[in-house]
Amino acid sequence: MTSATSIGWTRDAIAERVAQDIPNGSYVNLGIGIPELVASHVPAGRTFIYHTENGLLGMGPSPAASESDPELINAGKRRVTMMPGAAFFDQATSFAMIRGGHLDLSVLGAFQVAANGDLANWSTGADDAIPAVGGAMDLVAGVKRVFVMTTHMTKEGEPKLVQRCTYPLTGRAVVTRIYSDLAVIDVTARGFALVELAPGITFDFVQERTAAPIITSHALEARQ
Amino acid sequence: MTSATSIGWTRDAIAERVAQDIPNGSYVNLGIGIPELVASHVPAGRTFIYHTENGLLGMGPSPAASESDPELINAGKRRVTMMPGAAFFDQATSFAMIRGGHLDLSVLGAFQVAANGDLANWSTGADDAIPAVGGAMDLVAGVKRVFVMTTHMTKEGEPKLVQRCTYPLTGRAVVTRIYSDLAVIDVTARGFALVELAPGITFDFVQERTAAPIITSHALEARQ
Amino acid sequence: MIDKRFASAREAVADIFDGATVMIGGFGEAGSPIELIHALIDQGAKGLTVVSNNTGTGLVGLAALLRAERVSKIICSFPKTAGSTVFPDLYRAGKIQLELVPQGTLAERIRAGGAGIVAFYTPTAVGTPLAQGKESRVFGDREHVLEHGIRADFTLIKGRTADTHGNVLYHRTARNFAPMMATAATVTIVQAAQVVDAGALDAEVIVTPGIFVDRVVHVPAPALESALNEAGASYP
Amino acid sequence: MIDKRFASAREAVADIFDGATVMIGGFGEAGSPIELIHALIDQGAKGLTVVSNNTGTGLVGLAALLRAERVSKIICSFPKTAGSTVFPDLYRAGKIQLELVPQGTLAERIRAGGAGIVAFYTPTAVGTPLAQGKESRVFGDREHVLEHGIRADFTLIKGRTADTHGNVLYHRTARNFAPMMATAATVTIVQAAQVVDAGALDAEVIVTPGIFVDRVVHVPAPALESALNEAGASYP
Repeated sequence: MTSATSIGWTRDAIAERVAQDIPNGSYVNLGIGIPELVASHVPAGRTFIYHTENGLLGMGPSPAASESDPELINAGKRRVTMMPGAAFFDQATSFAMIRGGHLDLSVLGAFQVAANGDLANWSTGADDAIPAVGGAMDLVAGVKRVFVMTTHMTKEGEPKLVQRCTYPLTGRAVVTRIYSDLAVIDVTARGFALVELAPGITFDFVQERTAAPIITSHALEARQ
Repeated sequence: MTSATSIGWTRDAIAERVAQDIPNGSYVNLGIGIPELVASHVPAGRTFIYHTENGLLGMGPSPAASESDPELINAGKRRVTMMPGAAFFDQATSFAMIRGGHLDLSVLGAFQVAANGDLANWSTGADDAIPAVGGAMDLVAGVKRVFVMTTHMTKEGEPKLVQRCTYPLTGRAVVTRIYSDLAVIDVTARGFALVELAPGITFDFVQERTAAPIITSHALEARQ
Repeated sequence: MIDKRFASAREAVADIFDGATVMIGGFGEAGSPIELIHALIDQGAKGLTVVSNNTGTGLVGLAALLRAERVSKIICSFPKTAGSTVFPDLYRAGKIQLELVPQGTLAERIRAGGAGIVAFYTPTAVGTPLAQGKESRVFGDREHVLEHGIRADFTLIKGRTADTHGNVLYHRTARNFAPMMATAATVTIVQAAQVVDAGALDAEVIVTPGIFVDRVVHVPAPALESALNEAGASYP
Repeated sequence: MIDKRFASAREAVADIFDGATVMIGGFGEAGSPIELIHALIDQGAKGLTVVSNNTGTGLVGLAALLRAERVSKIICSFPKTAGSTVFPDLYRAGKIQLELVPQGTLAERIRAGGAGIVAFYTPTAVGTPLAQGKESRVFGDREHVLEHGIRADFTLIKGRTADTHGNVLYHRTARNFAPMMATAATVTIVQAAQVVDAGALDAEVIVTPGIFVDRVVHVPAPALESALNEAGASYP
């Protein structure tokens, strides 16, 4: 989201909206980048426990300089802290948590999300790109619910919500719900379905920027 | 071995003979029963580290009453102690040690051993028997070398070393060497091969009590 | 605020339903969650499938659950410990099904179930009666048998110390199957001799991270099978 | 008497041969065994296959090993960390092969290799380019891909504390791949900041039991990639 995008939700407002949908006590994995903002918007009275796939459950925020430890890092290789009740473990155990369905939620960024829930978020498939996948494919295959948090369009103005992904997939039919700067949209058996519009944003405005039909009858049910 | 068997090696003498063949620093799993005697005959200057598959590496001997802990037991469910350098771990890790080929040696009892190394030591196949296998099949499938320590014949006078096992198998072609009260016998590509006779025992005496041919040309090489 | 404590074993096992699959920790008496098992006997669920390495001894704990005829099937590696009479009698009478699994394969199947690994190939049991009827396949020059992950509705285990987030430490060889079983059930219930606040345990030494645990019950002085049996106890 | 200590990193890596497969612990700089890697650079083995989650940063550690063109292939989940230029240049120049593996599948393949599990079925990567050419199979209503265990000739890892029997404790998120890699190599070499006598560590908290470790090297003040890079270091 560039500063030029002054309409719709800000990044922090999206994060706040995502956080509202996470129940107390959830075990959550936040993808690197914009999803990390969710941790700054936990609603009062709720506790989320953050998992970072490099081997820590109970991850806390960035450290004060005095507590900074180059071997206490998150999956983005940034230094973090640990919360009371935290536990360290190896990679096999960490991905047993992921693959075994023990995490309640993963919030990830996206290059593209398709109307059937397919997600592309690891490679643009460009010829000169260095392929790198990390834990993305494991997360989408194993975590109970996968939320996508993203700008509605690319910097170049292309829709990210599409009928069918053209970039290489991270996983098939894995995304549950999308939180963009313009709207909250569910992935349903009938395709994209509107849950909520950002303030001042109209349905037509969102549909014009989405490369697949969005159904609206779903909105009321989903909000209840 | 009953007290009536006054010829050949005693149980302790067999155990001593087995222990001679175990290099210093070996990781060893001793089967329940007669193989446990090996731990009482470790040659001077050697240290063996004992693995018990219920989750302890560095198992020590039976405890003094004051140290007895009902939750510090061996695979035979008898109370044991731990040695300096011991470690506790779960069953998945314990059998990763076994199946992954990390243990140097397993010493097991036998109902029958065949000339091709097949072992039967978990079930007589009797109709009214309660089937129970424990870790026997894992041990023979995974440990680098499997020694059998046994009386040469059953209490009923039947040979235990046979051409082909009639009891249900524990594993196929898994036994490396057999230590009986009468002899030490290797399992080779050509079948049973004599390594050593117990004091006062002749080759013919052993062959008569063995239901498969024993070759002798192997003996000199094996002793070197 | 996260607090997984339940006030009693009774409340912790209240929703175990008829026909449920229940994993029960322990190797012999070491790690056997006797108080949770006794609460399950009181609770009355029947037609259970139990996954446990042994079948209990005497007339308490797991043996008592079997004796009450609540278990229709057991998945087990060694059902005939010395002092075990309940299971043999039921088995000979055709009142219980047995799925016999090599101990390491049992451990790995439970771990696989908890880790989202649906099936794996192992060399254990190839060429034996326990591989009969199972798919096998040669990798390299060696035959392997296909084994499937196991999952359960509930797991009952015994810890030494647990915290309010469900992190668990075990006592010596009582650890055995508990860490894998904790991962492989929809609802994992831990009885612990000591229960502490989150933050009281060193994050480096936790054996079972709290994500795998749903309910923690404080059982300060857990009974031991051998002591109950020496005293001639039977349950209920 | 068992004592797995080696006097130096140089001696501990002396027998790594041309064409060997070498697992190297670490997730980014956390857990990277820099002194062992530098000793391997000095030692000169080439044509290596390296298994490691990343490819190093700057001109030290793993990146320096790659830059010295000793590695013909890397099995890796994320070869393009910020600050990583050596691998991208070699890769674009066609001087190194890459086998890209999802991080959890990489961890599980290493664990499987160490645990004697020849192959397993996982749902990860189904429907993606990383499943292309791999066997797949439907269990229940879900497709799974067949993945194979990985073993190595040598493993190089970094511990916080080791004892003379090879038991190892790690430091925080430096643990990452080390416990699995320790199990999956013919020869496992640990550098540890602290080395103590057998018996000094609590048997309940050991992460890697000594059976998985062959050589222990005392490296009292291990370097960190970030500190070396900030100082503009390059190796050799």
